[in-house]
Amino acid sequence: MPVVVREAAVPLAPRLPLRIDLAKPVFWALVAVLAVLVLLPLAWLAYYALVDQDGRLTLANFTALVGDVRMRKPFVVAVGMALGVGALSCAIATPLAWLVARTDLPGRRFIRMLVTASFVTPPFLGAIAWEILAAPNSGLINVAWRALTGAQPYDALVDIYTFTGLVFAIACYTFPYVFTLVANGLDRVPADLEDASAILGGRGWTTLRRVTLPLVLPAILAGALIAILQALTMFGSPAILALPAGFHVITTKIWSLFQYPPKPGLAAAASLPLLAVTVLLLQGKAWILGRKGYTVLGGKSGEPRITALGPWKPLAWAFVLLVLALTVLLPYAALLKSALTRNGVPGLTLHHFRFVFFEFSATRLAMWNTLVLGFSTATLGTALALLVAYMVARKPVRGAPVLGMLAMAPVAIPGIVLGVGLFLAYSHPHLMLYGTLWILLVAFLTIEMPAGYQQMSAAFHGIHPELEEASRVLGASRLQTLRLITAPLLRTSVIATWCFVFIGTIRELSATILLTTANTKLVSVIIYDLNESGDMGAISVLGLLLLVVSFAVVAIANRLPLLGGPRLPALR
Amino acid sequence: QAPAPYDVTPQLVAAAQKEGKVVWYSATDVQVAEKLARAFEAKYPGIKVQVERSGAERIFQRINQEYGSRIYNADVVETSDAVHFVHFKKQGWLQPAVPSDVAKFWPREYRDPDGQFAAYRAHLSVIAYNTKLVPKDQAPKSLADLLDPRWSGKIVKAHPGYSGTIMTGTQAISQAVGWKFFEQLGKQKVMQVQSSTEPPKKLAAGERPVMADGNEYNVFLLRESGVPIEPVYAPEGTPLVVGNAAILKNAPDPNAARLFYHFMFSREAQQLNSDVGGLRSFHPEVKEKAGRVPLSQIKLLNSDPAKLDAEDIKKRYEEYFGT
Amino acid sequence: MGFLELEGLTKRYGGAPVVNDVSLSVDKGQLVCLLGPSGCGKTTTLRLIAGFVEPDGGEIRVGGRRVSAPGSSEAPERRNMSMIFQSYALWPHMTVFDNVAYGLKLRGLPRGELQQRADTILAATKLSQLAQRYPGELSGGQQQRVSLARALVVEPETLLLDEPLSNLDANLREEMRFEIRRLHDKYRYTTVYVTHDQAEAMTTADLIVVMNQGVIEQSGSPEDIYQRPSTEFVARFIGGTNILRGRWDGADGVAAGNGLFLRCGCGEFSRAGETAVSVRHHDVRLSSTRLAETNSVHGIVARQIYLGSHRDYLVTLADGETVRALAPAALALAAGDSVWLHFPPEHCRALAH
Amino acid sequence: MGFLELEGLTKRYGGAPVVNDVSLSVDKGQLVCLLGPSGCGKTTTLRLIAGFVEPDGGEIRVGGRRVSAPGSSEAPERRNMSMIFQSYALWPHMTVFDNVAYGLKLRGLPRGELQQRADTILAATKLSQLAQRYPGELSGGQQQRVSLARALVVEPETLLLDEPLSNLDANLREEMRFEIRRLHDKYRYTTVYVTHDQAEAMTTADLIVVMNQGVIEQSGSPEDIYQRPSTEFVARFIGGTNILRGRWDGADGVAAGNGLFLRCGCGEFSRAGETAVSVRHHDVRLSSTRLAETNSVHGIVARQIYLGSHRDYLVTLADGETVRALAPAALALAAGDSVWLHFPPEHCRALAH
Ligand SMILES: Nc1ncnc2c1ncn2[C@@H]1O[C@H](COP(=O)(O)OP(=O)(O)OP(=O)(O)O)[C@@H](O)[C@H]1O
Ligand SMILES: Nc1ncnc2c1ncn2[C@@H]1O[C@H](COP(=O)(O)OP(=O)(O)OP(=O)(O)O)[C@@H](O)[C@H]1O
Ligand SMILES: [Mg+2]
Ligand SMILES: [Mg+2]
Repeated sequence: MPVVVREAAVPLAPRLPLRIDLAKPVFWALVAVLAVLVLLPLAWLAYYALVDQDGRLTLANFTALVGDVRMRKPFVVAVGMALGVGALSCAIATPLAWLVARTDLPGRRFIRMLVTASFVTPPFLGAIAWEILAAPNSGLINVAWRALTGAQPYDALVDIYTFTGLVFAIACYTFPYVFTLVANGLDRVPADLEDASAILGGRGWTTLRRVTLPLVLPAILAGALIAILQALTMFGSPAILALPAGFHVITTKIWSLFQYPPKPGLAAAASLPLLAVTVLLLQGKAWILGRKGYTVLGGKSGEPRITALGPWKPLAWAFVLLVLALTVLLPYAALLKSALTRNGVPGLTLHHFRFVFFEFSATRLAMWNTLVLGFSTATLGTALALLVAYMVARKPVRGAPVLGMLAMAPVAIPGIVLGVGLFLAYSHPHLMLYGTLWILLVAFLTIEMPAGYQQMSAAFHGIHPELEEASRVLGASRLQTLRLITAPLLRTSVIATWCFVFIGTIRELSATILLTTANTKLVSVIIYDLNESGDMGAISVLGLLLLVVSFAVVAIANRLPLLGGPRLPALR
Repeated sequence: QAPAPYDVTPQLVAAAQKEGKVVWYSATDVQVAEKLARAFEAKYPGIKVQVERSGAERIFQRINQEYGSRIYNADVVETSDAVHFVHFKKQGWLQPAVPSDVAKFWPREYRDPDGQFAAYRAHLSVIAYNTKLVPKDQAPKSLADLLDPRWSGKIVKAHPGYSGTIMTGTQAISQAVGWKFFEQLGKQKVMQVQSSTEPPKKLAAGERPVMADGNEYNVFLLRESGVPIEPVYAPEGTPLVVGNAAILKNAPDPNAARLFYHFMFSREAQQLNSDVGGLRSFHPEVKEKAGRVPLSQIKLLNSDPAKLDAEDIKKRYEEYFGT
Repeated sequence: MGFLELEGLTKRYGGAPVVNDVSLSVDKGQLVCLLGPSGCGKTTTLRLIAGFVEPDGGEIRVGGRRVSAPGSSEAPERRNMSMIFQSYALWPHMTVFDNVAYGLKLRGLPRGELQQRADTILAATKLSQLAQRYPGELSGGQQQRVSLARALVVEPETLLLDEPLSNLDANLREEMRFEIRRLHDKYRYTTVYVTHDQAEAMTTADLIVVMNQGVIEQSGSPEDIYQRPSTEFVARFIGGTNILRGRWDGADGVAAGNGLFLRCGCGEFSRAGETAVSVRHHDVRLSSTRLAETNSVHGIVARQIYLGSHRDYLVTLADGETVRALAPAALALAAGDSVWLHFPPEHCRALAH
Repeated sequence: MGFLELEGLTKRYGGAPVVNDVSLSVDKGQLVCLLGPSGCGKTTTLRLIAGFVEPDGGEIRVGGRRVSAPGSSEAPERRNMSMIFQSYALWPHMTVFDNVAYGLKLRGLPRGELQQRADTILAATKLSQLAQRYPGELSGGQQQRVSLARALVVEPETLLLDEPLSNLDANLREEMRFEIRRLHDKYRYTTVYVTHDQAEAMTTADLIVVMNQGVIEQSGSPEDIYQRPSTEFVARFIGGTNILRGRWDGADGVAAGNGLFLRCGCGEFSRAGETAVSVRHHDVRLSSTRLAETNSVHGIVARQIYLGSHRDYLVTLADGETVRALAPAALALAAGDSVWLHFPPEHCRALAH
């Protein structure tokens, strides 16, 4: 019998780095990490809220909370303010994102970076800048207006010390969340879907309204959610603007609970309703998105279409300029002015620069610490957010959605309260992180987790799971797929998240202030301390320094040939 | 009972130099605190002063946190809110020590009978106005003047919920002239700011022409840098705010702490506080800068921190001012 | 025992079963075609095999090892399979070459061999020119070929193809079909091939599985399925067929109305009720005169379409029923012409179901 | 003058022309099929007509009005066209119903009529059950039908179809093809239909346009194209054909080697060099004996494939050349059998190009 020799078919089995499926271990690792980051401080807060000084269980804090209108009213005001901020952020950011992502507006890349970088302004510094600009009497805008129109002294064109003023001043520093999310989402809407509308007779506007924007709805909602919750838990701006305006928001109220005699229990209890609001908002978002699909980057790829603005270009530019002027140019001009002048004294001076760079001993260390923490938090935080968002979006393990809840939870806790929780959690004799940079790293990871997670999770809405499946069936593990396929496809979002976490870290204040010590000083903290001693000039110099540094970092991050380089359908 | 006063001895200096550093939690203005630290380091080489400068409430909170968690970082603590030391003392966190200068010069009411702390500095909460916006003759002269309708919408003041200075001041004024004053001031459309450092800055910026309360030393510092601003000492009295200092019981550098604590009350340190920081001192040998009204010519309103009912003050304040 | 075995496989979406108690055994090296109407669950079955979805019931075994069962499924990357997606699922951020070489890189091939293997498959799929393009710069058919090349190049143990040739022209489709079969034979993959093209299935498959609404209607060799469809559905679905209904006369005849009496050469009669008789379009003979007593009926040409090699006739019988017939292109009748239809008994198949 | 006119239309990507000087005139109400191999520029041509891309040269006129020219193109939404995309381009955030009703909403139809029209088209495409699903919850073929329904429902002036039926099974494809033709005739659209399926083109088109590498090779009626291909490319592309090459004898014969002398019934001979003779697969006769002196040659069966209605033979001639032949299913020869091939002169077509 003849022997048939088949051509040797060497089986090319995929080489897996590990023989076990990593999904479960990674899931549990993430649960552990998030539990440490989030649950530990939260548990301490719950403990504080529920246990009185003698160690007995009590509901006194909650009854005090509910029973006192001085606590209830700030809460209502804060919710109103936050919703206002959310709406205003969307109203500014969505058109801007569209202009930058989907039109032929010149200088789009630059505008993008500028917006991200503008975000570096610590909100309280922004509020200060807006005081300089729009305080009713001394505000530069009002002064100029009076000079131009001859209006009476004490007449004001704009007054930042009002509810609307506050909403505006906060929105200036939260709209980048929405902007970046929406711009990245728009990058991923393929032209096909818009073409299909156009050919059926949908005008540009109709197509935008009925097809393009609904497709980035997850991004808009995620951005709005973050903006609303940030506003709700923000302390700096309301502390500066709400008080002169004559009302409290919940955070300023909570802050005053920390004053002598401190009532941490009540403060902890007061932040729990914010957690409830967060859960409600998350639920609302899930409900709006519903069963609808948003996965637009399928396998049959098309590229996003660029709309020619034509005669609308000047108008578009005017809008962009207005937004940039209000959020970046004017505030920083104000800061520049106060960096170069002395309060109430005419003439220019470099005194503040000299003071900050050469005389003030803390600057160098603080700058170094800030950068170290910024880089490490951004890198770790982005990786963590990517993993968590992946888990939640693809549900490889039952119970994965829990991770999303965990990752979102910190957003509800005002920074200052969180700071206390973190301090309690990490200054245990057995776990003494206080006084090291580690506790700050942990704090920043916790604080930045929600925003990072929302960014990544919205981005996942745009990636069709089949693109990942195609990789896995060829033998790539989940993590390899995440690294080789998903992350590069999400490149803009990953970079944006990195920048956001970086910047968030740089500008974070409220929790940080409780956790820094002499050796772990940060720029934001020294800015705050300088503010207490009234050194506006030095503050402005530091603010400008932060702006320059983060702008440089953002610019570099956007150009790194990381993650497969800039060549992507999404990016041109 | 207070321990015996102590002086600087070569042994103390040697022991302190062995420890090599002292950690000072301070609420004094950075520039002042840093200068003081440099002066100490110059005088006692080999001992580094680590200045942990923060707001008074922050420091209070930190000490609470740290001692609550058995973390002992601080050697010497100093805040501008006298209430804090009542609390520290009650907790038993302070180490009794009486520098010789304190024993010699300090009036009884400005030091702890048990020698646990003493008034390191003091400042006033004053009325002030912008001399460019308000001519001297039209300026308010007293607390009562502030209630004149012509100041409606033109006054700035700080908030007792955010500032220990203002808390103390509010207590003192309410005891001196009654709550009625605040009730009426509340109708003057007052601009509220947080910290007692801010009203002078608002005056300087021209945002409001008159301030109802705020730090005197900020007024001094601004005026000396050329800002047209002038303090007013009301005939009803001006609240005095005392800032205490103390050595902490579990100080990691006990000798350096004693040495530094002693230095803080010395004439040269107190003079520096006055010159650079515009602070008031209880050291009789300290000379006020020219142009400053000496303490002896001002009617002071003292307050008793032990009797302070912050809750009540905040509640009434919110009632009258809305926040 | 087969290499790839599905047993009682069930998958539900929102309660409704989409794959319903499917059992199938495929031997190593066999090429199975899954055929069925749109939405019958073909893609879902493939996705179950690949491990992207977990079954709600039943299990899948590969080489005797259980890889899928409710609650415990092996990850897709451990199954040494390869798949073509109906949507192609090309990675837009990689060039054609990188897309194709991806699987090889994962397998740690040395640079040179990787290059050479990728080049070979790109040449076979006629994509060599386009290696440095991005998927967004390709035509639909080119994208589909990239997807094909990507799946074939890794020489998997099991190959899953979901309509891999639907966007190619006839010539290219034939070439690619041969290429698939050639590689399949060379490396002895076990292949599951979903297609809607019967000719493709008939020419390529060792085993054809006809699905309908989530269940397997019939499985067998191409000849089996074509010549001995066991249900009306299969008969209709595979190769055009006319179904004529009538009462069984107890022997081998069926009275089908219109005066048509059909002798049936094969099949099974249903004892009660009507029996369906299936006659393929191309087995119907047309002539202008009556050719025989039985199996003949008169009709009117309703329309005819020229197909190049044939003409496709639609003929209306007396009671309005219609019969489709494929006649040689030479036989040209116009609509309205009278015609006799003849159904050769050997091509009349009685269907009980 | 035609309704839809392309004149000298050119489009380049990165320098290389993808559509190259294409001129075409389509009358109102005509259905044109664009046929051509993968990547030849069909989709690009459609996108040019729709206005998604601007030509680099030439122009497009609709109803005499210029709608596209380099530098000045009317927006797609003003062209009253409708299109099916090769990628479907369904809106994932809208239900099937909303996808389909979108175009009607834009046209401001009253609620009732909108509902009724959408329901009608959904029924015609067999999607009524799925109206409330989202595209992500549909199978590939179902998605394609939604895309079809969405394009058809708006009754446009011009309908552009890019492989609208590629993911459907044969029966459904035929039904949908009839539906498209029915609507086309009813509303007198002008339709441009891209397909890779020749049967589809032959049965549906009024005019077939064969493209190759961006240029039009030939256009004409289905019969024209099939029976009188003007180039070897067209002959090969439309319907399987064998090309035999040889020298012209000056009259009507070609000496094609292997002792085969072909009399050709039609076509054009090339005076210089070799003449190609095209004989369709299904026109080749197989027999075990020699039937005639000319047009006959001996060969060995290399393989045969059962296709149900036919068998597909590959026969090797003496010099190794191969000939494909479609024979009735009844004629069963095994690989290795000896066979005589007969090429009827009336089906031998000489091709000069
Ligand atoms: N953006 C682009 N950049 C470069 N080349 C492109 C681009 N888009 C299309 N092409 C090329 O243009 C040619 C024509 O593409 P087109 O999509 O028109 O082909 P097609 O005839 O529709 O093919 P198929 O039948 O495969 O869909 C192809 O070779 C394709 O690679
Ligand atoms: N996510 C889902 N939710 C609900 N139903 C679904 C979902 N995915 C698929 N289905 C339904 O399951 C059925 C089977 O889908 P499947 O994709 O397996 O069909 P198919 O046989 O591949 O069809 P086609 O030939 O059209 O691609 C379809 O009716 C489809 O509508
Ligand atoms: Mg399918
Ligand atoms: Mg195409």
